[in-house]
Amino acid sequence: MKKLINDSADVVREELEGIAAAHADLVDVHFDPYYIARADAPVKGKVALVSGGGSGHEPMHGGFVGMGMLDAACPGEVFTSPTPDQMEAASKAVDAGAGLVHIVKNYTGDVMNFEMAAELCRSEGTEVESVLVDDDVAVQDSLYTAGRRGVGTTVLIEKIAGAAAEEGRPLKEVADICREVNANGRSMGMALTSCTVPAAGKPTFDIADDEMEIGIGIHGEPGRERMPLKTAHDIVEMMASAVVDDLPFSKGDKVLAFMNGMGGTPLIELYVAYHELSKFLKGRGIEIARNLIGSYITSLEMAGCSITLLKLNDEFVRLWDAPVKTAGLRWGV
Amino acid sequence: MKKLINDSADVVREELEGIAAAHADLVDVHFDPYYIARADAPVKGKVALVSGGGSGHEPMHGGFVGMGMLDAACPGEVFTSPTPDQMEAASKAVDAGAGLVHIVKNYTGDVMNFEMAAELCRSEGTEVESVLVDDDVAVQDSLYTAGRRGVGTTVLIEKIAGAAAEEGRPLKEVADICREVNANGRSMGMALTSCTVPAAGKPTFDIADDEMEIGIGIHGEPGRERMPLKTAHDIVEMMASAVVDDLPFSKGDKVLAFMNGMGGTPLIELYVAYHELSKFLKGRGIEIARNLIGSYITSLEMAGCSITLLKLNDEFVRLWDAPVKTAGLRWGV
Amino acid sequence: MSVSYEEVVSWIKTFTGTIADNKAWLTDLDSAIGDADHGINLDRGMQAALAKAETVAPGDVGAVFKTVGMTLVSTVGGAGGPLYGTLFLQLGVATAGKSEIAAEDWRAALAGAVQGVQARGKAEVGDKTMIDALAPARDALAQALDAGVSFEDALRRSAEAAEEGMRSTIPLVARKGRASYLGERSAGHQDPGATSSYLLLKTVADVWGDG
Amino acid sequence: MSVSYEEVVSWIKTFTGTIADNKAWLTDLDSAIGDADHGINLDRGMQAALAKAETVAPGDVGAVFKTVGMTLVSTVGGAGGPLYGTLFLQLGVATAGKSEIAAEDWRAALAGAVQGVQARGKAEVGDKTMIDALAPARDALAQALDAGVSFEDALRRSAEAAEEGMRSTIPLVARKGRASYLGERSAGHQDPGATSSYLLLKTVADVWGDG
Ligand SMILES: Nc1ncnc2c1ncn2[C@@H]1O[C@H](COP(=O)(O)OP(=O)(O)O)[C@@H](O)[C@H]1O
Ligand SMILES: Nc1ncnc2c1ncn2[C@@H]1O[C@H](COP(=O)(O)OP(=O)(O)O)[C@@H](O)[C@H]1O
Ligand SMILES: [Mg+2]
Ligand SMILES: [Mg+2]
Ligand SMILES: [Mg+2]
Ligand SMILES: [Mg+2]
Repeated sequence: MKKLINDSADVVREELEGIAAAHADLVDVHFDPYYIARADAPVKGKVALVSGGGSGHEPMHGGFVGMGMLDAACPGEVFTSPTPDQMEAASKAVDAGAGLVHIVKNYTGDVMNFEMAAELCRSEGTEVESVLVDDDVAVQDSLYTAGRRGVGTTVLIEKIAGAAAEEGRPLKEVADICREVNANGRSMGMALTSCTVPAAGKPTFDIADDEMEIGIGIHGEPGRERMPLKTAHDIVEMMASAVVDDLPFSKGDKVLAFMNGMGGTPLIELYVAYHELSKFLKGRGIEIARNLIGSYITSLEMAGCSITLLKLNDEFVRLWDAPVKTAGLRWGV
Repeated sequence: MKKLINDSADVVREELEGIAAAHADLVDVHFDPYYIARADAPVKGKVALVSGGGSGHEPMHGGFVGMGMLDAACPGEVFTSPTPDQMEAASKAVDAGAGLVHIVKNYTGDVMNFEMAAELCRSEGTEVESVLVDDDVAVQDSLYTAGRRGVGTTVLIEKIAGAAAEEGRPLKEVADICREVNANGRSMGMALTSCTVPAAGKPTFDIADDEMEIGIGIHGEPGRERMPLKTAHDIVEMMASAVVDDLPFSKGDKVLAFMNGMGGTPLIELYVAYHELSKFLKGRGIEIARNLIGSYITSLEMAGCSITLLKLNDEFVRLWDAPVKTAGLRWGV
Repeated sequence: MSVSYEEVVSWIKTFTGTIADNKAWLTDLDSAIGDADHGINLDRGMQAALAKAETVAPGDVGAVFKTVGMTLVSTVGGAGGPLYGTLFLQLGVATAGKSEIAAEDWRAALAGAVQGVQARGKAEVGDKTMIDALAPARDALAQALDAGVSFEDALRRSAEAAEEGMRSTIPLVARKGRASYLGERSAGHQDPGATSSYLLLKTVADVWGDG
Repeated sequence: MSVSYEEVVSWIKTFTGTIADNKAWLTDLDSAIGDADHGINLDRGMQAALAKAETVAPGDVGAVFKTVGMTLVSTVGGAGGPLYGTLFLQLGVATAGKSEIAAEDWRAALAGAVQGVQARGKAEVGDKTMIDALAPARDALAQALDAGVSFEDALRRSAEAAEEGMRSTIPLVARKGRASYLGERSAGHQDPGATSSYLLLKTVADVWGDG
């Protein structure tokens, strides 16, 4: 295992200390239990957005705490959803009386821990709306399974709903916007390499130099299928087709195209892949009205990418363009 | 070689097509010869900043073209400095009559090609100031050698001088600010892994799982020394000491601390390393007044980091904080 | 025979040690069909739980289980945290105020614990989860006791049923948890949670069996 | 004997082919002490240069060299581009307007080319650069011609001197170019540019030698 770390048991704490040292102007970092809160929270009269999940997905979620996005984020151990006491403490810290939205990626662990946290919050009279993100088209949904994973669309929900909350919209509306974005967003990911959970010390899976994993999530897990390594053109076509056909996105739609790196893939490759995506969508008559290119929701140092498409409407565009000031996303201010 | 690409011969062109598709609002991408120019260039009355270098360092330089930073960037092949005709064409395209600054990283190839370009521009009556960046403390300087490499400080020069040019400062002043930033900036880098030049198809160097390279540049080349892999604490202490002692930075100094990823190192590790850096500098009585954390000047997918420290004065701080709107750096607008 | 307060604490000790010894194995199983953290998480949680449990005032068995459950919930995270946390919290509810555990107490406690885990996780037998080890263990214990088998032997049969249940997960295609994302690819691998649940019931039989 | 226009073009062809054949080797040498692109860059440049050279109106040898030089400058980049570009441009200056090259023409042209490369790169013999192959080749040619050796044999000696010069770079610690960043670590490796320069002079001797 080759990482810029000290003891693997201290990675999350030391990362949080780094964030605290770097971004004191934006966030307060709490260590017992772990959570990152907006420096100016609670923000009077504003619905508070709280998210969280395992660490190893940086900048998500801690890097999205700040004006126009999240009020708090709860980091768990690497790839391990945080515990209810973290969400409860974070929720209390940022609750401004206008209610809370818990943005929960649909993983059994995240769901159950946030559920317990919401029960605790409600038992103390705080209004909590929980919204589930489940945008991963690689997973076939069904009543009898855990359903689809929450991946790339999470970033877009946090930005768009964050802007809505910043405008002073009420709890129900902010929660509905989250659900509407989730309903209009679809994603798929692939991996060229595995990643190594620091505490595990070795790659989660072995993969040959001429193979790739298609339909991965964001926890270093193998995907739906292993296949021979293909060109960027073929890879993007395969993933984008699955994404487009699932919603489906159709001719004339305006979309936000999010080309995400998994952590170990450099920008030069993401732009090559984005070129393929833009050609593919043009071919389908779908217009890219907004885009986001970079590593925003990652799996440690895994090499690979994910494609997220969000069907846009005028309100989504307006909220996407609204000012945001976080360590991970910033514009308009 | 595992990369999200098509034919390795087309990587740079396809990357540029991706940038053109993604950032038409910010830049115009030209293909014969290759250069990326500010969409609104030439900017009336403004000194034009032109930089360039091999590709594989993304977002540098193309990602830094836009309001408040560069007017144009010339991408060469991967790790190969661009050719004089590119710099000449870019210079002509953005020249607004107030003169040009060529920001040149001190590599033999970059220097000679920019030299030829400057000769061509001057022969046509354009005023050109060439500024050399040579901030890498890993290389011992001497009259008889090629001198020090230009690395991390390049990003800071492009931001700070870009803001000065945006203010309408005259050619000589903008060039002097570049030189002053270079004179007050020092860097050092390290690698955990090699990287693979697409056209070469295999890693530039082999390195064992328990080894690292210290004193690397940004072209995937081996460093000054190979040593056993150490903890983030020891690595940062070793690099930061070299950087601090070289200028030297001393007690009471205010600095901009730039913790840069080499392309394959995820943010979680950079924050762990930044935590170590902040502790180290506190110990030396040096205050971090500004910081930048992320992968901004890279070596393809190399895993590793570099530390750049810039001694700040009030003007540098003001110019650093000034609005910037590029694909790679954005704030204040 | 019934299980004393000391034996309960010594089981928590043994289970903690067993999870520590099998941390790598559980994590490897989770690498194949999950995210390579089950052993790491459960080990972190049980270390913390044991430390807390040792500070509980002697006497109340239920209080020990509750403390373990609360600690797991607040230190493990992931799916394992709420599920094992609920399991121990329910053991605590069923044994609240008791100074020792008789066979019938354990039958009721285990039944409540399994019910709690199913209420949280909505998994059925055959979904390739810890339920595949827990439910058969609960049933085998009940059958044995109904058949008048001694508590010691009933615990042994319960552990054997858990082991079978653990093995039974190998061919299954997961319908719950992270492994379900793999679809068909999840078949052919033993479920990590079912494995840790087997270790739980095995250590119960080992420690209380020679009580 | 003197070298005809056709022989000049056929040398450019052969040199281009030789660089293509040795592309991987030159790049490997550059991996050890540089950035793994020397062979790739020179190959890209010579392919383009050859294509351009074949479009030049027959007759003027200098025009061929100038075209190759200009094309290298605008297609190679890195250190290799300006340096080899300058080398060919200077060959062109010295042979401008000539329809063939006599021994003395080549002596002057090679001298001018080496001088041009040194003016650009400021390297001296011993800095571990292409100059370590070029300068000895220039001197050996001059000595041979002074000693009345035939043009063919003088070209051969010039190539042999280049080969020795190339070998002489192995123990050197680089003072110029990318390899200088490695300090002591650059010793023990043959310089890629000196190697490509040797190939240049070797192909000259091979093609013109049997002229
Ligand atoms: N809905 C569920 N009901 C019961 N057990 C479950 C459920 N989902 C997952 N599990 C169990 O949890 C185990 C994984 O635990 P762990 O790795 O700690 O959590 P995570 O999957 O969040 O990383 C699985 O092997 C499975 O036995
Ligand atoms: N200042 C110089 N003078 C002469 N030759 C040089 C100089 N600097 C570098 N070289 C030659 O250039 C070669 C490297 O060329 P190349 O790899 O194409 O350029 P780069 O180093 O920019 O990648 C070196 O092997 C060396 O022979
Ligand atoms: Mg997990
Ligand atoms: Mg190069
Ligand atoms: Mg797991
Ligand atoms: Mg080179």
